[in-house]
Amino acid sequence: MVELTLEPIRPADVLTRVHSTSAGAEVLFVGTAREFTGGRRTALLHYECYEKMAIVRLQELEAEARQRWNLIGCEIVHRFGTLQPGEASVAIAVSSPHRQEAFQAAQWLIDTLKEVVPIWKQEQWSDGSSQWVHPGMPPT
Amino acid sequence: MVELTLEPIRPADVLTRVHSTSAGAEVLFVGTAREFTGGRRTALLHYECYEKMAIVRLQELEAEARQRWNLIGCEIVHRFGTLQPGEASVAIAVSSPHRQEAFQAAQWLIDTLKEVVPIWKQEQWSDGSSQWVHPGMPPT
Amino acid sequence: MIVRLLLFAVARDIVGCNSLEIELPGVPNIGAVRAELVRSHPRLAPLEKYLMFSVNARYAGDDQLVRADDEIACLPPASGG
Amino acid sequence: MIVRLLLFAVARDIVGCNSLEIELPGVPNIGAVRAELVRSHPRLAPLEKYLMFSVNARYAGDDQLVRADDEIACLPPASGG
Repeated sequence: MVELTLEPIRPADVLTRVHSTSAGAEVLFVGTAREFTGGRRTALLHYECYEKMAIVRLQELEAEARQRWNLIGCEIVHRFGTLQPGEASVAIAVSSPHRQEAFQAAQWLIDTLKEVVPIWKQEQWSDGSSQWVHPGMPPT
Repeated sequence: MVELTLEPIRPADVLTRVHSTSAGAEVLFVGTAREFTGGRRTALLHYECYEKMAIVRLQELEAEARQRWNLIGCEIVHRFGTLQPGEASVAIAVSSPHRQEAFQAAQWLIDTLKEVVPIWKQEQWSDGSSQWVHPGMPPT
Repeated sequence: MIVRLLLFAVARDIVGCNSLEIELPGVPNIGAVRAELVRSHPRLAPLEKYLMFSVNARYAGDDQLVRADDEIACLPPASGG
Repeated sequence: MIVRLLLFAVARDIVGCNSLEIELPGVPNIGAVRAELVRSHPRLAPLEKYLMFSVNARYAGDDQLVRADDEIACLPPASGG
């Protein structure tokens, strides 16, 4: 299952959804908004998404992960809107009979999500300035 | 922090203990008792440990992981005693500024724990028989 | 033909609106949409090569033809996660 | 010298108790403990090469000398996690 939400993510609930007595391993990844980046303090983070496309891409990521690895549960929840430092921006939980598959799938899911899912982060610094994060692109 | 416990593990609590606004990534691994192994049903699992040595080895694993990777939080909780299928036998949570380190540390911790920490699992099958699991050793 | 283009993140901030209507001759492709967007908003020029496009919620290359009722979007490099 | 040896998992089940006292001549090492354990409990022989030992909660090789007050343990391959 995949979900985009404006509400705070509860990682423990995401983990619970992949629980199964057929699984031997559960891996949960939680991405959180860091307070400091290279010495600058983040006051808030804003996530924007192209919701229709982001949902489709997330569903495709889940489907591809299930093809590549023997997963029992696979949950991806991404938050958008405004986050406080320390809040979870994304939670990915997978369960599998064996741990290697669960680790590989979780890591592939977050790596690929960051590349292909149309979601954008804007840092709102404590000095009042703000900046879209666009990896590889020169600052504007 | 490391812990050996007879009480049920609550993975969400283990994750909470590594939360930090300095972290950008949290990875939680949960090992659970599978109900079926190669078609045989597990009624119960029994974990025994050499407690004094296991605690020392777990502490050394945490210390080595903290040397190898830039971790903020690192928690290892292993259960012993009798478990129902589906219950967590181990939970490992790490947090780090960046996700690659968190994934690598969590995977190294569980891989190494399985090799060097004196804890043993006994399958108690639904047919009433039981069997110690000793990887690499011929069955007795 | 008039196509409607959704804008996100820094592209939206530079253009100043969530979506644009762009008029293009003939049967345009994504390359023509990209060129017209940058021509009408020169401040996007330094970013042009980093901008991706989608048609109906799928990534689309410059060769892809667009129809009047397609949902087209301009997507700067993603930074979710 | 009498040394006390803790037993775990399948080794404990085969021997039938949690710990053993083993009498050894001179200043014994772990190899001598291992040999005497298997000699007195021949059903451990097929497992001998898989059994590890610890002295005072540290893995110990066969060469390590043991003292009367050391805590020695016989450790079959671990299966935690």
